[in-house]
Amino acid sequence: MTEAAFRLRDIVQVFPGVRALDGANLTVHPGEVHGLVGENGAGKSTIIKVLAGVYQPAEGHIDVGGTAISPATPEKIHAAGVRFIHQELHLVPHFTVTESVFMGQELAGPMGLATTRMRRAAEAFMRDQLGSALPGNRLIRDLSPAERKLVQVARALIDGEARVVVFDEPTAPLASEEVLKIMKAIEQLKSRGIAILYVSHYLNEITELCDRVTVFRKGKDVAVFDEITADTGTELVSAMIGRELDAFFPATSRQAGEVALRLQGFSDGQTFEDVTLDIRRGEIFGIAGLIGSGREELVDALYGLRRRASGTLTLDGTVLDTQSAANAVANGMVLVPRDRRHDGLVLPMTVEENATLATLDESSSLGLIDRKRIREVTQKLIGDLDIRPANARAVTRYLSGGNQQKVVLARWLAKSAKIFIFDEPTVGVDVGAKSEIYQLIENLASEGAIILMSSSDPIELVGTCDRVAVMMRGEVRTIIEKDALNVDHLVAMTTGATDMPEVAHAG
Amino acid sequence: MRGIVVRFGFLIVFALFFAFFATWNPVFISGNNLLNIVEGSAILMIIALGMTLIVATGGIDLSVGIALDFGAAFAVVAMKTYDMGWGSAVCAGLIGGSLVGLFNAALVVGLRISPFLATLGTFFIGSSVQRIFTNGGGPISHRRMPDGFRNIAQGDVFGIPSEVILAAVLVVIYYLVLERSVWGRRVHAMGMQRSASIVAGIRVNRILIACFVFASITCAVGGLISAANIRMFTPLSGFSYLLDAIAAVFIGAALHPRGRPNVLGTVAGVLFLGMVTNGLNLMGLNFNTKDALSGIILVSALALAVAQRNMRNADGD
Amino acid sequence: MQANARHQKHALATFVGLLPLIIFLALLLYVGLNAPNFLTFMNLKLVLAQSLPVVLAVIGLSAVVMAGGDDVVSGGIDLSIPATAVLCAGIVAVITTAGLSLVLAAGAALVACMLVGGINALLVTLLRMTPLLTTLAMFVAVVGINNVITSRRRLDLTSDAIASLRQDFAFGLPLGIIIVGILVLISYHLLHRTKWGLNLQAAGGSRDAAEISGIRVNTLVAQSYLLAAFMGFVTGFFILARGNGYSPGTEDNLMLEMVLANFLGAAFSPRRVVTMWGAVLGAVLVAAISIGLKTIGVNVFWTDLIKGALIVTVVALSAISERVR
Amino acid sequence: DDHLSLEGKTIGVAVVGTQHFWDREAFNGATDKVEELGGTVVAVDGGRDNQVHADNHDILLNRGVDAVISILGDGSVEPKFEALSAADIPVFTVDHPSPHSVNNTTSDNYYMGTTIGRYMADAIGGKGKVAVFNAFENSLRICGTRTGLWKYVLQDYPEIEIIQPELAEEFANAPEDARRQTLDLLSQYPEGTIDAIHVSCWDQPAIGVVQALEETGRTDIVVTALDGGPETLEIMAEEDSPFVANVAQQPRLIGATAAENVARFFDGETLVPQTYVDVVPVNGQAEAMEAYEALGYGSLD
Ligand SMILES: Nc1ncnc2c1ncn2[C@@H]1O[C@H](COP(=O)(O)OP(=O)(O)OP(=O)(O)O)[C@@H](O)[C@H]1O
Ligand SMILES: Nc1ncnc2c1ncn2[C@@H]1O[C@H](COP(=O)(O)OP(=O)(O)OP(=O)(O)O)[C@@H](O)[C@H]1O
Ligand SMILES: [Mg+2]
Ligand SMILES: [Mg+2]
Repeated sequence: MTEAAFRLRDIVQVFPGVRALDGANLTVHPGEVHGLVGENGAGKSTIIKVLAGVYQPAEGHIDVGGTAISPATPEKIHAAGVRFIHQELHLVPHFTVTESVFMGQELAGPMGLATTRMRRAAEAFMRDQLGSALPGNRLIRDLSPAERKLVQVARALIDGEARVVVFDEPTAPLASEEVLKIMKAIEQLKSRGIAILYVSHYLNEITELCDRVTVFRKGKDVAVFDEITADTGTELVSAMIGRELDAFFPATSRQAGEVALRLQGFSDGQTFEDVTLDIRRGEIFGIAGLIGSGREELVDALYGLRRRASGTLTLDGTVLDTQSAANAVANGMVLVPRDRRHDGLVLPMTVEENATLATLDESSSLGLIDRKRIREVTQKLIGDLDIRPANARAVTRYLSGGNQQKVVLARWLAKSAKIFIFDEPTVGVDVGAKSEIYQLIENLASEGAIILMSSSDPIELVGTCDRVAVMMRGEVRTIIEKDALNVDHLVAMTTGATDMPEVAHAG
Repeated sequence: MRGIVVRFGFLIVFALFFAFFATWNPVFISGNNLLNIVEGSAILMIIALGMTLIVATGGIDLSVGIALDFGAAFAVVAMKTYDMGWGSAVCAGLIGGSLVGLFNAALVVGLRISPFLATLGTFFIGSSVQRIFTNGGGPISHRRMPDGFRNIAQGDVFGIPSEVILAAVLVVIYYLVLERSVWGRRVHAMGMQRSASIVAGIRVNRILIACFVFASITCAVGGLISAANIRMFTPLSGFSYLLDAIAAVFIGAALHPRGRPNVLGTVAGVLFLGMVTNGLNLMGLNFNTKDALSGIILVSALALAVAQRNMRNADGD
Repeated sequence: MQANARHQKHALATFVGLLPLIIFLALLLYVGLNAPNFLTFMNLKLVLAQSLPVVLAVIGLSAVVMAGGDDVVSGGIDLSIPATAVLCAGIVAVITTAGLSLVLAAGAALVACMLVGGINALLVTLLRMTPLLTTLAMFVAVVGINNVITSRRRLDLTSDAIASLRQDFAFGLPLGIIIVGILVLISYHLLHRTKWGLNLQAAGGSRDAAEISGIRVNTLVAQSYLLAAFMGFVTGFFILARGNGYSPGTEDNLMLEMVLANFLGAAFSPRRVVTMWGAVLGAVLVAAISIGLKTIGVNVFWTDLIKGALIVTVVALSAISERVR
Repeated sequence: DDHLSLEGKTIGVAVVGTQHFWDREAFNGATDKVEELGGTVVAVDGGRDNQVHADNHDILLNRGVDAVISILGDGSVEPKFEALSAADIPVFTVDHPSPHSVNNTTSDNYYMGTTIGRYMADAIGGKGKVAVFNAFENSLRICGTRTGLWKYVLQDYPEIEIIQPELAEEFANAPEDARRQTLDLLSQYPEGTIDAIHVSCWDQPAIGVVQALEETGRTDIVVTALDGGPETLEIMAEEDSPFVANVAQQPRLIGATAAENVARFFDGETLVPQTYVDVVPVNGQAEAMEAYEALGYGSLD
């Protein structure tokens, strides 16, 4: 084999209280798509940041294209042709597409910035390489998540110097049809001999896309797979979590009860129209739909985050006021939002403060917080949900994504709500934790809760839901019953494919 | 060594200054003078409490001085022009202050103007209203105000001046409300991440309105004390507390392990400022030198408080 | 159909977005129609001449805000610019009054001002102190030091070179206006038309995004404070020229006007962010309105009320236009 | 003077600030009188910033007024006066002598300074320690005159010692600030070691000083100040007030006189460079009561 595109050896990275990397190795060859998988908190993002020169590891060696780089600084790494597409949509909201693509690598002419040249180049790159006709003067804050992701990709690649490109969970914020765009871009890079490191919790993406895969667990590389087929998935999972995952989706013998929650004539006058749904007690009711189908907006309107133009919501025949989120919560309806870093958590606050934010009244007397009781409640939640680290005083900003999601769940479990809305509940969550979250949702349903699950992941919907409503262009197209629910059918319905394959095998 | 600095850094500075002033002029540590410091800090303490609340909501309030002025003006006018008893005058003052908070809330919550610009607007408007009302800024003197009202500032309980007691009571209330109560926890959550607080079911607008009104009423208490102290209302006098109040709140935030504005930190900040002012007064320096020194001390003390926090966080405490 | 609706909405947003500017201009027109000599070339010169110190200060302030982010509490701000300005004015006045050369005076003032900027930069970048607090404390300290240097005396101008900023004319315009005009153009180019300027804006727009793009955020932030200190230094000379010498106590007013102009400027910019040109426009418009109100003889006790109401209206409109979008 | 009129004239009135009693009264006196005489007022206020005050004259110049009354200010107004004179707009100053001014209406600041010096020295029996509030001696000319002459008189009393350093006052919140500083001062100088506190340029801070003395029961210390606004005269008129001497001015009359001088000028009269308006020395409680009524502030029962 030729020289490795880059090689990280025996890396140790310590944060206060955590050995995030504990002698980790990672080698990626030119022209391959190399997968990196692992549980939340296994150290994937950290090793990427070590490679990027963001962190200076306590021990270890970094070489790129056969030459050792020590110490690794962002400049040297960049000069060596390594590019990063970070997980967060790190962009300046009030910058234009052009400005964002050329951020930090602006083209200058004799009279300062070469604005027209940059704009032409950005537009051409977006169009030709990424298949997206974005105008160069659009502001980032007016773009969809997928468009922003593409801007990030363009930023990494536009100088044509990239030899290694690192994608940290690029598809997490994207709907399935948008994932294709990213996949296409990656295929193209690969064909140009560029090495790619691909981090994702979507194992199907990994098995489809990757040539080799490294598995991380607890800060170490525990396995490297050189042959990847569709069947490697289960092996990857057991390497990741250190045991067999017996059933990814929970088994159920649950019977849904009477219709309890009724949405009638919901519309916001803009993005969705006349949505009417009947949801049973003890049922997990899915909502599918592409970006722009009105699915997200419906969820927001249901929870009072978005003004609704018309529509009523009734629970067991009585009208339920959810015109504001506070009213919704007061009436026993809770939301696990899709954007946990903005809407789910108060990031600077601790696990304890976040987990008990909605239930403070129950642990207080005379309006004063009973700190002992709060601590007990939190410890129990941490135990129940296996939140790691099991430290009530840990600041949530520094938790890994999956654990952050669990803290949001913990808050609402403590609340003993009647109606749960899960919006993309497992984005960025590792398989083990995903499975746990599904089990939790299943348990809630068994206890008679009413559950709405909005998701862009068809596998998840098929695996957990009893019925799924498919939205398209602001309307509910159809409601798929349990026995007709399978991934192909669901995908066909959400994308509006005309020929409906008559497949019957369950997801 | 490093450990000591990390744990007690600001406290050490506080103590060093204390010792320095005491050595320079023994009068500094006389009971009488220490009481002076505390008493002299009472109004600033009260204003800084209001400011702490607003900074905890993620904003800032440039109109605290206006609320103080309104509190004093309404109370003095109530007594002088309308012959009200001192109890009613106190109520009038508090209502006057609350008007400022309501106006701020209308701008911030109703019109969604950022607190900085909204309260700057309130500052301009409130200043102008005072000048219009007093024909350019003339003080409204009321030498023969009822004793009850005078006692707000001039009375004492077991030798402790009533303004100190008032400030202490407010400190306790603010501590309980902001640091110990459910409501205070919600205020902090909203200040740190508004969108997440909304999703968590917190009625952020209601809280924000309450905070602005509560803060301005608190500042009006400062106005009452000020009016009782000098037996008159001096227009535009509240402005002089603004910068010190901001400084005190941010010193306090710097002292907090997570950098949050907090009541005890604010108390420490106010007392530090009060001690430095008093100590420099007693040092017998030229007033220009004194001003320069107090500024330099402020910068250095802040730098130290922040450095201490940085070190502590780096140590993962 | 839908496209049409979106188009209409866009047009509405654009209109509401322009309202802040429209309101200002309408008010100016009203003043112009009611005040003798307001809409004249002479008066334009007057407006410009009176706004010079604020324009200069606000160039520095807007650079700091662009580099640090426009959240007043946690973002970038430099309240110490007026203090550096009076420090420069004070040092130059004291040294020239003592009969020493202007070059020496300017050199000393430059060193002092850049020292202030350097300390700001250090405290904000290395210690990660809140800029609001840091620069506020520096303001107090520097004004204090300046009062020691000048003993709060009024010092009459002895330098003709400085007076010429006010008195001399070139191309029919006062020299001061021409010089500031050139400085505005240079700063505009620097802040809005170069890589450095764009990176500066990126740093303030999203620190994380800038950092992962390989932009040295701390360096840029530090540079913005140095630039601000330098603008404070330049402002000092214009303060001396304007007042025909050094008068104590000009810093408070300058601070208020500078902050006002800077954040009003954001209401004029299409992206609703602080920009250097918006801030300069804000400074000139605020000066024009102030002069206008004085010219039509508005009761002096009412002027702050009108100013306050104007800020609130303009900013509210800008907030509303954001929601309409 | 019945024939005086400003009918059809537009008069610019520039005042440096209106926070202080004196400035405000002079300003109100001038504007009221101009209007009484049938003129139109264009008023500008410097907000206590001498440079803004100076700049305001440009606005009056550009606006094209017939005459300007300029109240207070420092050296920064001189070039503006020059420009106004060059445009044939006569300038009348109040408490600001200037070569470019047609006439300056003022109190006799020299007389004020010496009078209060003598009154204070008498009040403490010609000897003792005196603290002084003095922040503007260097920056404001009138304060320099008043303070300088007060000190000059005290040179005749070798047994009077001025406590160093001098105290500084704050503009916006003068009484409360002075109160605090006095409390600090008193804890440093115990009973019997300080005899008088003088406020050397005006008297707003004196209100806080008296307050501090009353609070601490140190009413043996005497207080003196200048200006004699209604608030301070009221305090002086109280039984056993420590506030013993003052020199009251008539700022409203000064402003009005300046306005009348403008009218006289347009009437063709020749004006003397300085018009002095009488001051009213106030020594002790009885005189304070008299002065309060004589100056038209109402009556004290
Ligand atoms: N800046 C930090 N401070 C403290 N701890 C950190 C920091 N960054 C990461 N960690 C910890 O290091 C560990 C590894 O985190 P890392 O983000 O690399 O995990 P990951 O594999 O990317 O997880 P995920 O799948 O959730 O993205 C976690 O326990 C995390 O809490
Ligand atoms: N502002 C920050 N300062 C320091 N460390 C941070 C900060 N933000 C995130 N981290 C750490 O960096 C790591 C990466 O965080 P990130 O938000 O990318 O989520 P993640 O760990 O990749 O989780 P997931 O991808 O599963 O959502 C986390 O482990 C977190 O502890
Ligand atoms: Mg990660
Ligand atoms: Mg991740």
